[in-house]
Parts: sequence; C-alpha cells; structure tokens
Amino acid sequence: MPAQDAAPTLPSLLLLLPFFTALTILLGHKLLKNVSVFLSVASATICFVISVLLLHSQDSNPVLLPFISVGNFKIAIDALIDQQSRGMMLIVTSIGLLVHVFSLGYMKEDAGKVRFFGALSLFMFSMTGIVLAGNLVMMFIFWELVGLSSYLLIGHWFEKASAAEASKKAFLTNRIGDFGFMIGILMLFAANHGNVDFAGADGLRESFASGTLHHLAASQPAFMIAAALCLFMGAVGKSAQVPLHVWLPDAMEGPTPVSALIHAATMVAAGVFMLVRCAFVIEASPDAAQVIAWIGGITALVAALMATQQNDIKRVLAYSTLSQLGYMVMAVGLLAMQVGGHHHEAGPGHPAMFHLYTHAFFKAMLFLGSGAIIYACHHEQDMWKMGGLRKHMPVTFVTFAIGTASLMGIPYITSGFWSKEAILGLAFEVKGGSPFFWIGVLTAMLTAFYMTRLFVVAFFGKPRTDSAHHAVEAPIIMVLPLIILALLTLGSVPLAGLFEAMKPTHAEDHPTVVIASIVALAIGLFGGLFLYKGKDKDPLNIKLFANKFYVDEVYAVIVKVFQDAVAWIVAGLERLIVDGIMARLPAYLAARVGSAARILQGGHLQGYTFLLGLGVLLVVYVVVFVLPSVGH
Amino acid sequence: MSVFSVEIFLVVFGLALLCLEALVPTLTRRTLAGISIGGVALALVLFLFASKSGADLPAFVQPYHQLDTLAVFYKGFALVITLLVLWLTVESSAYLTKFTPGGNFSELFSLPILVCVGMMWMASAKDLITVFVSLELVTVSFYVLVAFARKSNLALEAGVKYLILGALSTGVLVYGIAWVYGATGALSFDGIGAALALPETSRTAALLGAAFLLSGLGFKVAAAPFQMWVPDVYQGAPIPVTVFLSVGSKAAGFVVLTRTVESFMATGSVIAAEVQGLLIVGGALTILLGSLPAMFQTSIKRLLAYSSISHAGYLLLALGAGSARFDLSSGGVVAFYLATYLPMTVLSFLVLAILRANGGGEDIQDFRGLARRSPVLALAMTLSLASLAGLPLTAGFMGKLFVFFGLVDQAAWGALTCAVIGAAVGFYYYFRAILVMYATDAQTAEPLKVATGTKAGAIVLAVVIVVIGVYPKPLQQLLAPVPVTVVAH
Amino acid sequence: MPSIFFYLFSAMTLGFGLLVVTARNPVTSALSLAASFVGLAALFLGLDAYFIGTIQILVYAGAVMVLFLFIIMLLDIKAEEGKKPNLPAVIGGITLAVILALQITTVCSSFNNGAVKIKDAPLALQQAGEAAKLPTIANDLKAGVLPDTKLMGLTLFQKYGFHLQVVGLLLLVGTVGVVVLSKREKGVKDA
Amino acid sequence: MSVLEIVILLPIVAALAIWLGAPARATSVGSAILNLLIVLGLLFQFKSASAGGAGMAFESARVVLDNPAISFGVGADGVSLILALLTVLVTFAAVWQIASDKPAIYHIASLLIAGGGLGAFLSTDVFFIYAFHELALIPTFLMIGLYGHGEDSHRKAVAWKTTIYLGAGSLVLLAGLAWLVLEYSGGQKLTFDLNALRAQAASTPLPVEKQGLIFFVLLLGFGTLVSLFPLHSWAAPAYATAPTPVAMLHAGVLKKFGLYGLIRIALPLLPQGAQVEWVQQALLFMLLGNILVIGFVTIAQRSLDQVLGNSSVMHMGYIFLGIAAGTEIALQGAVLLMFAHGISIALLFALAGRMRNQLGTLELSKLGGLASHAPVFTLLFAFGAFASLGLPGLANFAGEVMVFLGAFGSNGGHALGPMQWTVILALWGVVMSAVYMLRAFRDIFQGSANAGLFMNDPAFSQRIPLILLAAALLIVGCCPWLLLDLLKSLSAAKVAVM
Amino acid sequence: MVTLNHYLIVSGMLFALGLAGVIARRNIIIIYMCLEMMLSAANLTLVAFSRFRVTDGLPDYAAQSLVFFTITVAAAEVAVGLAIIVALYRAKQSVETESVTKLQG
Repeated sequence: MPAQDAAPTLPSLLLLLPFFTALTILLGHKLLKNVSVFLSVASATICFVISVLLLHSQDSNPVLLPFISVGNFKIAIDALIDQQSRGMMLIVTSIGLLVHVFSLGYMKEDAGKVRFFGALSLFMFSMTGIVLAGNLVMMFIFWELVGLSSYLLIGHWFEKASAAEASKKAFLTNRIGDFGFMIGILMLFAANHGNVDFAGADGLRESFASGTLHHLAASQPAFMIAAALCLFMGAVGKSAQVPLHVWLPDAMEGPTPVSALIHAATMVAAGVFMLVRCAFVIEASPDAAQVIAWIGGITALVAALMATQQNDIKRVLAYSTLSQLGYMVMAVGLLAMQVGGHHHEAGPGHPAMFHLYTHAFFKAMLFLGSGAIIYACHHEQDMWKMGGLRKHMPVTFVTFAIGTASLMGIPYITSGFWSKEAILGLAFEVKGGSPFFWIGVLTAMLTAFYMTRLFVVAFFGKPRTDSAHHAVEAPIIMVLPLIILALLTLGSVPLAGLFEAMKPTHAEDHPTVVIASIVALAIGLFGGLFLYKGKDKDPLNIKLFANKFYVDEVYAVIVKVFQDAVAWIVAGLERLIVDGIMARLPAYLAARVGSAARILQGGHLQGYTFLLGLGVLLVVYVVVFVLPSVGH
Repeated sequence: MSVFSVEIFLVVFGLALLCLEALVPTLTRRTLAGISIGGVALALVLFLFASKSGADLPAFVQPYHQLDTLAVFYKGFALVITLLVLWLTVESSAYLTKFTPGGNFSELFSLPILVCVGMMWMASAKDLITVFVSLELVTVSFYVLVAFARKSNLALEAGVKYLILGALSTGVLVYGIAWVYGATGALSFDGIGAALALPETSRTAALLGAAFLLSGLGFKVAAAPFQMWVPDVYQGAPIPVTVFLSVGSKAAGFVVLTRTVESFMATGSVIAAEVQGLLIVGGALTILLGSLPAMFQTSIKRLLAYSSISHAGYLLLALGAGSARFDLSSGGVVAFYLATYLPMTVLSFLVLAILRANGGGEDIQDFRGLARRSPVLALAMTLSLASLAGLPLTAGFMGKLFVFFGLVDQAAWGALTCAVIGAAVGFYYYFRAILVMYATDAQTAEPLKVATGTKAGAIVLAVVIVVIGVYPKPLQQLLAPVPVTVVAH
Repeated sequence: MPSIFFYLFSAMTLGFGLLVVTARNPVTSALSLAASFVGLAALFLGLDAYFIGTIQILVYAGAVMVLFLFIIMLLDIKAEEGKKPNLPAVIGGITLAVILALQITTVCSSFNNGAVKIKDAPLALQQAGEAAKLPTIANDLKAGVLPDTKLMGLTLFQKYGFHLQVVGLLLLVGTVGVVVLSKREKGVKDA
Repeated sequence: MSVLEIVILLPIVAALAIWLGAPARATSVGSAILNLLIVLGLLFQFKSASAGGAGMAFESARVVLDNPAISFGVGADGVSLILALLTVLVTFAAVWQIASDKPAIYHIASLLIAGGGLGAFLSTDVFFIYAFHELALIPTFLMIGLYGHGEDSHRKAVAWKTTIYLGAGSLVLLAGLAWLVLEYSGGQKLTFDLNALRAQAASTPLPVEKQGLIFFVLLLGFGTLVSLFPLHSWAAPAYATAPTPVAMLHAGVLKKFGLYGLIRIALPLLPQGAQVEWVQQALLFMLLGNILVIGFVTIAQRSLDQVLGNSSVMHMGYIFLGIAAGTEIALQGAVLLMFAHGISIALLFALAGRMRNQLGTLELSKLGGLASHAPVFTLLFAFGAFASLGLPGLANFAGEVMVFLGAFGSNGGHALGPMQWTVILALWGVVMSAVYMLRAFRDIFQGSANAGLFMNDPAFSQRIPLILLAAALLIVGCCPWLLLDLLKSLSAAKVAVM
Repeated sequence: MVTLNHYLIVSGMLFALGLAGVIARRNIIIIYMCLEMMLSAANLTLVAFSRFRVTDGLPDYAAQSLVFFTITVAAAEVAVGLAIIVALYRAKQSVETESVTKLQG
C-alpha cells in the first residue's frame, strides 16, 4: 500500500534528523558556533512539519533500522504510527519548536549555548524515539536516552554544585525506576516467548487480547500483577510519582525552557504515555490498576499540598506538574479498573492522554512565562521578591493569566477544565472510585489555591525589590511562543477536533462532577485571594508542606547509609575475608612452611646424617609397613 | 663402529689427557681446554654416527649393557653435558684460578671425561653390578671434583659433606642391592623383574631391598627426604661442577632409577603398587621441600639448587605416574624432562659464571640491572628462568605438561595439588631474579664484557629452550619407544 | 662351622663395632674396627667365602686400617676428652639404630627363606657342572674341597672382566684425586 | 604462512625487534596499525570465508607433536575475530598513547601482551590457546613491579599478588584442560585440536556429572583469570597500579581470555556441564558476588583508579551471567559485552592515566570542575563512563540487555527460578554502577574547579586513538548487529536452550 | 643351628651400629670408619644370601664378585675421602663436624 511505502521515510526522518543534528553539534561545536544553534532550531521546525504531515497518514508499523536479531529473536528500531503516537508527536514537536525559539532569546548570552542546543536536539531525538517505539526494548532504549538528555540539561550549569547534584539525582532516581521497568520488560519477554512488540500477530497486544498472555493472566494473576507493577515502576520514575518524585523539583536547577519542555510538557509525561501504550497489561490485572490509581491520587494530593508553601516560582509550577501527573496516572489506573480485566481497544480519547495534551500546552506556557519573568527580574526566582509585574510585562501577564486559569480549570472556556472533568467523571463512574473522586476534587481546590497565590503575589501589589521594579517585557522572540501557546491553550479543545486521540471520551458530564469541581475552584480561588491579596510575606507557614513532608531528608539518610556505611562495611569485609582467605592466608602458610623447611638445612653434618638415616627409616617404614596394608 | 668403541675412545682420551698434562708442564691451559673440548666434541660426532649406524655392542659387554632408546639418549646426554661443563670450566677459569692451589686445575679437563664414560655405562647397564661399578666411578670422581677448588672453604666444606653423605648413601645402596638380591636371587634387571612376578618371592624382603635401593638412588637424584645435601654442595662447589652434578649426575641417577623402577614395576610384580606409591609420595614431598624454602634464598646458586630439588620432584612424579596414553613411557617422560632441564640449567649457570667473571658475586642482587648491562644475556636468562618456572612456549612447560597428564590420568589428586603449589611458588622465586635483572636502579650500568663465542653459546641455548617449547616433536620422537637400533643385522 | 663359633665371631664383630662407635680415642676406634673386621672375616669363612674373608682381612683390616691409623697419627688427632659428646646426635643415632635394627629383624622374622638352616643348603660339590671346566677345579671338586678362590677368580675374569677394568679405572681416578687434593701449593708452605 | 599467523606473530616480532634496538615508538605503532588494518580486512572477508559466518575461517595448522597431538593451528570464528578486533584496537590505542619519554619496555610489554591475546584468541589448538595467554605473564609482572604507580614496596606487592594469583589460576586451568583432553581422547591418542575434541564431544559425550566436575575445574581456572568472585582480589589493585598501557591491555583485552576460554572450550565440549544444577548455582552465586559485593566495594572507593579497577571486576559478572544462562541470545550478548567492556575500560584507563600524569592524583575528593578546562577530555570520559553504566546507544547496553533477556528467558515461560532471580539482582547492579560512575563523573568534572588543578585537552594527535575507541563504542552501540552477524558460529555451537 | 636369619640379623645390627656411629660421632674420621662398617655389613648380607642360594651345588659367585668390587671401591673411597679430610684439616686445623657449618639455610 502506498501508505506503507510512504511511512518509513517520514518517521525515519523524524527520528534521525535530530540525532544527526545532535551528533553534528557534538562533534563540530568548536567549528560551527551559532550555526549549530540554527541547525537545531531548523531540525525542530522540520520535525514539527513532519508530525503535522503524519497526522493524516494511516496506522502503520514500519521497521526503520535493524538493532538486534538472534535466531528467531528480533528487536528493531521501528515506528508504531497510530492515533496515540500521532497526537503525542504533535505535542512534542510543537512545544519543542516553541521552546527552541524561546531559548534563542533566553539563552542568548549563555556561554554553553551551543552545548544547550545540542542537548535539546538529543532530547528531541530521544523523545521521538519513545513516542514512535513499536516494542518495549526500543522504548526502554529511548527511555534511558531522554534520561541522559535531561541529565545533561539539568546539569547545564555544571559549575553550580546544586545543578550538578540535581542532575545526578534525576538520573539515579530514574535508574531506580528503570530497574523495575526492565524487570517488567523481561517478564513480558519471557512470558510472550521472546516477542516484545506492541503490534503484530504475536505481539503483546494480541497476545493479551486472546493469546498466551491472555490465558496466563487468568492462570497466573500474581505474575501479571508483578509485571504490571514493574512496568509501572518505570513510569513512577519518569513521571515522578510518589515515592520517586524527589528529583523533579530539583530538576528546576536547569534552564527554564528545559523545565518547560522536558520537566513539564513532554518527558515527564512519557511515563503516562508508556502506561497508556501498555494499558492492556494493567487492564489485565485489576489489583495492579488499583495500586496505580492510588499512587497517582496520593501524588496528586501530596504534591498539591507541597505546592501551597513553595516560594520559588518555578518550584510551585514543578509541584503542580507533579500533582497534574498524579491526575493522569490516577486516570490510567481508574480506566483500567473500569475495564476490569476485560480487554478493550486502548488509545483514542484516553482521559489520561487528554489531560496530558492540555496540560502540556498550558504548563509549558506557564513555565515559559515564569522564564520570561525570571529573565526580566535578572534570574530572581523567589516570588516574594517580585510583585506588580502586571504593569511592567503586560503580555506575559495576560498569557500567564490564561495559563493559570486553564490549570485551575475555569469552567467551559479553558482546556484544563475539560480534561480535568474527564478524569473526575471517570473517577465518579468507576465502581469503588469515589475516594479517587474526592481526592481529585480536593486537589483541584488546592490547585486553584496555590495558583491564585502565585499569581497574586507575583503580578499584583507593589514591586518588592528593585529588580522587580525595573523588570521590562521580554523580547519578542520570547513573547511570541507565549502568545502561540496561550492560543493553543484556549483552543486546544477545538483543536482536539483535529484528530480523535484528543477528543474527550464520555460526552455528557454528571452535574455532581461539575458542581463539585466548580465549588472546589471557587473555594480555592477566593481562599487564595483572601489570604494573599496585598501581602508582603506569607501569612501561613506550614513547615511540613514547606519542607515537602521531609521526604528528601529521609532519602538523604537512606542514601548516606547505603552509599557510605554499607558500602564501607562490605568493602572492609571483602578485603578481610575474601582477600584474606584467597590470597593472604595461603601466602602466609607457604612462607611459614618454607622457613620451617629451611631449619632442616641447618648446615650441621650430623644433622644431615641424622636426617638421611631418618629418611631411610621412613622410606622403609612406608614401603614395608604402610603401603602394603594400604594396597592401591 | 659401535657406541662402545666411542666409550673406549673416551677412556683412552681421558687417560691420555691426564698423562699429557702431567708430562708436558709447558702445556697452556687454553690448549688443554681446546684439546679436551675438541676430543669430546669428536666423541659426540662419532657417537651420533655410531648410534645411527645401529651397530650392536661387542659380544663381551652384551650381557651387561643394552642399547635401547633410553641408553642411546642418555649416552648422548652425558656427552652433551660434559661438553658444556668443559665449556663452563673455561668460562669460570677466573674463579678456579683463584681457588685452586697454584691456580692449576688442568685435571678439570680430564676427570669430567672419565665421569662422562661412567655415566654412559650407567645409561646402558643391564645389571646391578655394572650399575654399581660405573656409579661409583662417577661418585668417586665427584668427590674429587666437588672439593676441587679446595682453597675456598665453601668448596672444601661442600666436598666433605658430599663425601660423607655420598658414602652413607652408597652403603644404603649396597645394602639395598644385597636385599633385592636376597629376595629375588637375581642381580640383572630382567632377572629381578621376572623373579618379582613369581608368587614364591618373599614380598617383605623384596620391599625392604627396594626401600634401601630406592633410598640410595634417591640420594643421587636429590629426592626428598635425601635432598638435604643438595643446597650446600651446589652452593659450595665450583659452577661447572655444580652444573655437572645438577644435570649430569642427576640424569645418570635417573636412568638407573628408571631401569630399577621398570624392573620393580614389571608386569605382575608383587611390589609394583608400593613402589609407585613411594615414588608419588616422595615426588610430592620433594617438590614441596624444594620449592618452599627456595623462596627465602638470596644466593642464585642456592636458589637453583633448591629449584633442581623441586624439578627432581616432578621427575619422580613423572616416573611414578606415567600415563600409557601418549607415545612416551614414564621413563621416556623423565628423559624428555631432563632434556628440557639441561639447556635451562646450563644457561642460567652460564650467565652466573659470566657475571662472576665480570667481578660479580653469586647473590641475586648481582643480577641487578643486567638488562641494561647486556640485553641479550638478560633476555636469555629471562627465558631460562621462565622455562625453569614452566611457562608455556618454553621447554620447561612441555615436561610439566606430561607430568600433569600422568597425574591426572592416575587420579593422583594430592600429588597434583603439590605440583600446582610448587609451580605457583616457583613463579615467586624465579621471577624475583627476573625482577632484579630489569630493575632500573642499578649501581653499575657499564656493559658486561662478554666474549662473542660465549654470547653465541648463550643465544643457542636460549633458542633451544624456545624451540623445544614450541616444537617438541623431534625430541619426543627421539624418545619414542621404538628402539633406535633397528635391523642392521 | 659350629654355631658356637658363629656366636663368638658375631659377638666379636658387633662388640668391637660398638667400641668403634663409643671409643673416645680415635686410635682405639681404628684398632677395634680392625678387630671387628677380623671377626667379620671369620663369619665370611663360616659362609665358605674363603676368598672374600681373606680379602676382608688383607684389604680392610690391613691396608685400610693402616691408612686410617696413619692419617690419625699424621694429623695427630687428640681424643675427645675435653668435649662432651653432642647429646642430641647421640640420642638420635641410638634411636635410629634401634629402630632400624628392629625393622630389619621384623622383616627377617617374616622372611620365610630366612629360616633355612645352613646344613639345608649343602654344597653338592659333585654335581657342580658348568663351573667345573678347568681341570684343577674339577680335581678339587672331586676331592670334595671347595676351590673357592679358583671359582672366584674364574667368575671375576670370565664374567666380570669388564667390571674389573672399570674398577681399575676407578682406582686410577681415586689416585689422581688423592694427588690433586693433597698436593701442596708450590712455594707456599701451609701448616 | 597464513595471514592469522602473521597477525599473531607481528607484535611479538616487533617486540623482539625493539628489544634488540629498533626504534621503539615507530616500530610498535607501525605494527599496531598494520595489525589493525589486517584484522579489519579479515572482518570484511569473514562472511565469505566462513560459510556465511557459521564455520571457521582462515584456518591453517602446523603439527608440533604427534601424540598428544598438538599443532599450531590458527583459525577464526566470529567470537575470536571480534576479540581479535578488540585486541588490535586497544593495542593501537595503548601503544599510541605511550609518552615518548617512557622507556622502550613499555612498548615491548604492550606488544607482548597484545601478541599473547591475539595468539590465544586466534589459535584453534587448546595447547596454544593456553600457551599464548601465559606470554603476557612476565611483561605484566615486570611492568607492574617496575613501573607501577605508588611507592616501591606497594607496587612490588601488587606485582607478586597478580602474578602468583594468575599463575596459580592458570595451573589449575592446565590441570582441568589435561583432564578434559584425557577424558575426550576416547581410548586412542590424545589430541589438543579443538575441532577433533568437538567431534569427540559430539560423538561420545561424557556423563553429565563428570562434565559438571570438569567444567567446575575449568571455571575455577578461567575464573581466576577473569577475576570471578571470590578469586578476584588480584584484579582491582593490579589495574589501579599498572602503568596505563598495561592496565588498558590487561583489563581490556587479556582479561577476556578466561571468558573466551569458557565460551570456546568449556561450553562446546561440556554442553551440559554448565547446566548441572550445583555447578550452575555455584556460578550464579559467584557472579552475584561479582555484581553485588564488588558493586558495593566499588561504591566505597574514593579514588578513580580504584573505582575503575573494581568496576571492571564487577562487570565480569554480567558476562558470566550470559555464560551461565548458555542461551544463544545470552551468549552472543556476552560476547558483545566482552568487546564493549574491553573498549570502554581501555578508554577509561587511558583517560585516567592522562589525568594522573597531568594532575598527579586521582583522589576524587581532590578533583573537580575539569569540564570547564577540558571539554573534549570530558566528552571522551563521558563516553567511557556512560558506556560502562550501560547507557543505550553505547556498546555495553546492547550486550547487557541481550544477556538479561537471554538469561531471564533461559527456561522459557513465566517461572521465576534461581536464574530469573539472579537476573533481577544483577539488574540492581546496573543501578549501582550508575551510582559510582556518576559520582566519579560529578566529582571530577562538575562542580567548581579546585585551585591548582589545571589540565588541558589532549592535543589532536593524542586524541586519535581515544576518539577511535569512543567511535567504536558508539557504532557498536547503535548497530550491534554489525558484530552479531559474525556470531552465527555460536548458534551453531548448539548451546542454545531456548 | 645357624640359619640365614642369624647372619642377616647380625649384618643388620652391624649396619645399624654403623649408622649410629655416623650420626653420633663428631669426628669425621670416625664417621668414616663407621661408614666402612656399614659397607661391610652390606657385604655380609650379600655373602650370606649368596651362600644360601646354592646353584648347581656351588654358592652364587656373582654376588660374591659384587662383594669383591664393593671392597675395592670402598678402598678407593677411603683413599679419596681421607685426602679430602686431610685437606680439611689443613684448612681448618680440625676434623670435627663443627668445622663445616658455613653452608646452611
């Protein structure tokens, strides 16, 4: 079919263009200084165009490159083009492009600009890989690669100790998640007789629908739960769910555009994306789904609580990201619970994906907005040192307002509202979903509250520092992406019409849900206004939230214990026992015996004659009296 | 022309040499050395022809001598080592001049020839009387040779120790012969073997005789627990004599031991199992007693003495745990091992002699910086030490390989363990010398004065070591059980 | 010979042997060694080995002992009065000797041929076939006397002529050795 | 004279020439480059020369002994060719980066080690496979003992430990091989020829229990050479102390000999040996020791050379895992991993050596912020470090993932046996290596530069070998099939279980 | 009546006696005498065996000729040995075993 023929070229271009861009920049960054910047932006643009073109291609699963093939076992770099990947691709490339553009301004004076853009391209490559991945191993490969690019970008200002530590923390935390992810892959690999493709006749999806795994799920529920949770562990790491959420706030050490692209819109969403890709696994084991939903819910709530007490503007956004991701994960779990073991066609209009899309746009915009603010305030990030910015930077003000509204979910006009409704509605419908429903509502209220707080404190009142006083509107190159994103935010529901994947699933929404969320919104909004209107310092001061439930501290202790104490003890024991028994003891014995044997060579003739005689006696004794009785 | 006539030629030549140096005092040492080396070389050539010609021994010695593969091999071996010893004597003339009265050691060019004859006769002896007389010819000459440099107290002490202990071992040997004779009524190896297969032969008496006999021979080949004389004597004796002892005398001892053991372990022998057990136990013990104390030695000569003990251990194991699985009888393996042992020992002693000639001592530290002073010699010495340690691609490894095969085939795990331990320890004490040679902090770095001929000789020996190590086929064929004296009549 | 003589001479051999080992004065040792060898020679005779017995007396009790005595005198070695014997060596020597003797005795006791009485192994001189070629030997045999020396000579020169030569060579080497080892450095006088 | 013989003898001859006075650097680098080219050429011919990569190629043999039949036989299947490639690559890098002020013995030792490695990998006769490996013993010993780092007593001690440990190990190995040859001689004459032995093993296999015993002995012997836990305590100090080229060659190339031996000799000749329950469980236990225990030990290290030394011990565990699993996927993964680990560790040691020369220390606490001085150096190091922590796109990942997949699926289906649990624990090791590698990277390159510590990027000429290694990592990492295509012989070796 | 064992035991005891002397005495000359005793003991054993192994009516003279050779060799050994001892005395003014303890270890 023509579609099949057409397919490989576009996806492979989509995948490889950023790769070669990154490689070129990596190798030749000495030679082509700013050229490389434009290379990177250009490739981002092209990718965007391609993904738009792909929107109307048919589903296909072309193989792009060979990777491993042993006997009947094959793993290839392929592209699984379907609604889900098409939609995700569009998000990634569009926001990616905008962030590239924004960075042109934001990183203008930065010494490591070239390196920055190189890493951005690398990220685009890796993210594309995840989205297109047609099998679990390939997904894992790019899964780790986005980890790398995020590591590089968080540690962009590596001279700063905090940045260095943050990047390390991010990578390691993700590694722990990937540990589980890999186990999950291995389990499915073994159970499905070496096939880890999603599509295909004996691919996972089919196998779960009717094949081996279908029966296995029935016969061995425990195995399936384990597999599902292991896969989920990967998502927990990547999407920063409790208990592996600690890296995301620290990741804000990176340049703000990075936070917007990677740590708000796309990479962190990869976890959710993967869960939806593997929905069939979760759906095969309701108990796992339960767990997942709980984790999501807890994350949503806890993160929101933490957000209420942060003063760093970017951190507030980071925690809100956490909590929104919690929403999505919860949605995945809920939907699986609803399906309840019965298989169903995943993909179009998954509420989690829907929220992912909308959230991507407005959260990216919020971050870029905060970036603009920080840029204007000479890299001041504490919101209490800002204020009254609405006069100085009107455009940013407006766009930021739109973003905030969408995040709060102002009914009917903002995209955020719709996607949140979808999730709450799902929670409402699902049997045993009521706790999640109330968690959702509570989180919505908190969201409204802390966003109001942020908005009020940053934009209203008087400038609290002169850096805020002298703030001026960011240059056009940075403002433009804001405007576009704002439009998309408002328009992202109508835009959803463009392709099914974004259309909310359930048409009518229950009045209870709507009322509940509106009430929650109102409480949060007015509570925020009431508390923070015209304040110069935070009226309430909840240590527990401000210190993020002391999770980091606890982890710090654990890490210290393992990295230093345990490692030190093990090393000591290894040296003492293993080296002692295998190396030093034999050496010692040999030396002892040797020097003992030297005593025989005392040099005294009489001693020698005695020994010789003794020797004869021994030989006689052995030969005549011992050996015959021993026999052979 | 038969091999026997070569031996007669050697006897005459030796005696002539004695008279010559006694009657013609004007004869310089160089010419004397030249003559004797030339004579032995000639004898070697003649011997090669004779052994190829396949002419049999004259009738009147046939009752006492045989000319099988081993005999031919060991006779040739004796000639070669004698030749090398004479060469070494020349190399270490400085030392000898210093420690012999009047600096006169011309007998050192004639006595070894008579010793050589004795060894050759031992190699082909068919009965214990022949063995005894030729063995004593060798031993008595060695009493003289060891104590030869008697102005050196060490040499003299070595002489005394060797004399007393040697005489003691002779006594044990004779007593053993007596009992073996008493038990079997035979003095020829064939007769003993045959008698041992008979049921009425008294087992205990035979065992007692075997025990004493093997003890006496064990002394000659430096087997534990009769090894205690070796370090002292090797260290005290002049270098050429030490080499002669550690290669020649040991080889001669082993050929007799081989014959004896073969007769004791002849098919159906009532004492085969005990003898084999004794050999394996003794071999293992020898390896340990040889290698473990060697770790502490500071004198290269003493070190090599201990190493020769541990090699004797491997030889005993080869003798005791032969494997019928490859083309070498256990005696053949022993011969093979000795053939590999010859070049490496001679080479290392040669380098030592050269160092002494250049004012060095016998301490390991005197090798310091040899790599700078003479790269070629250092490389040669490295090769010979590696070979002594039994590294692959050198001659020393092949011997060890056969021994390992035998042990595994006999499932003698204990002995195998000892062999492994010995070899592992060997890495330590051989490599110590290597490390010193290449050390960069040498006090003296001025190049060694080495005669081209000497250097060439060293290189040849080194090459031999490597060649046997990578291409053992010719040597092995030399020892293949098919007798060399085929047809011809 | 009657067993009484056997016991007598063995006692003599062993007794003087003991004296050799124990005597403080080397001269005593040497002389008692000679005596012990005489006893030994007698035992040889008792075993009808007349030639060996004679040789034993001539060579050992004669020449060798003289040699020993000569050296002792030459170096004029004092008796070990002052020094007390090296005790551990003595103890070691005695223990080893005892054990060795025990071992040999045990073996002998289990050695079945060992029980043969000397009269059970008679010399049947008449039926001496092969050896009796030489007329003189034949006559002696008819006369019923054992021509030990003749037979010995016959064996030595017929069967072991070669070995005789080797031993001769050995003696020559010995002589050379003695010369080499004891010749004095020219000019230098050493005490 | 066959081409493989040339490949093997070239370094040895070159070493001899240098010892006898040939210009050191020119000779060694020249021979290394020549060898590199030859082997690359062979790689391209291999497919056609070896019946589509299934059989042996470039075979030739010279009889050295009749019985036991020993012949200097050379020949290459995919495994040996890949390892030969590894050897020549690392050799090239190693001799190239030897500073010009170093004595000639640096070149000689490197070449001898290389020659030993090539000989071991390209011989088809067990005797020479064993013999060539030993060729490296003395050079390694001398280089560590004479030119190693640290004060005299320390390096001597390390040299002794290494030598005697390796020596004893190879003696045990020799006993095992002797046993093997004897058992397979099947009554008639003994032979060391690998093909003949394989034929024997195919026609008259040994009883399984005996196979297990012999395999275990071989495992101990080979294992010592590969620093299999608990026989590893020589490795880390040796690599930390050895001069850079020796560390590169020994850790990168020579160490692979033991694994090669297991894959090439033990597994084909004792097919059930590794699967005997007690043997396999012992092996699993030991390799977990490598991964987990040594993982912790590595984390505890505070100086780069120690980290690298221990990490190279730790990573052996994964390769052993592949061998223990014995499935086709796992084995090919193991071979891939051998190559990858060789390249990455060599690269890291080369860089560490350069750091030691320029900064005089490798104490992590003393270092910092080098990235700002030496970006290229940092980049190269990152390649090595991330490769060794198993980042996809670099060679090690492909190998590791194949080992994991192959091992986990070794008994098929969904049962979680000891093998599966081992894999899961081993996976945790991947996290551990991320911990120590990233910490090292952060301490050395990130953060603020310590006062007085300045180092610049290597000059372009010095970059060449390093870039070559890094490129190898990247290429193989992106296209592992390039090498896997050569490994058909493994699947032909009938060791696959799945 | 005397049996072979009588002779064997006597010779054995003589041999043991010699060994005891060799070990116990410190005077090298006496040690050497004891060695001669041991040799003679061996000879006695040989003669005894040869006497008791009557072949066609006569004792086995092969063994006796071995005895003959032993005696001769012993004589030669004594000569050489005493020469060495003399040399030792010249160098050390002593023939005690204590004078030869340099070589050791």
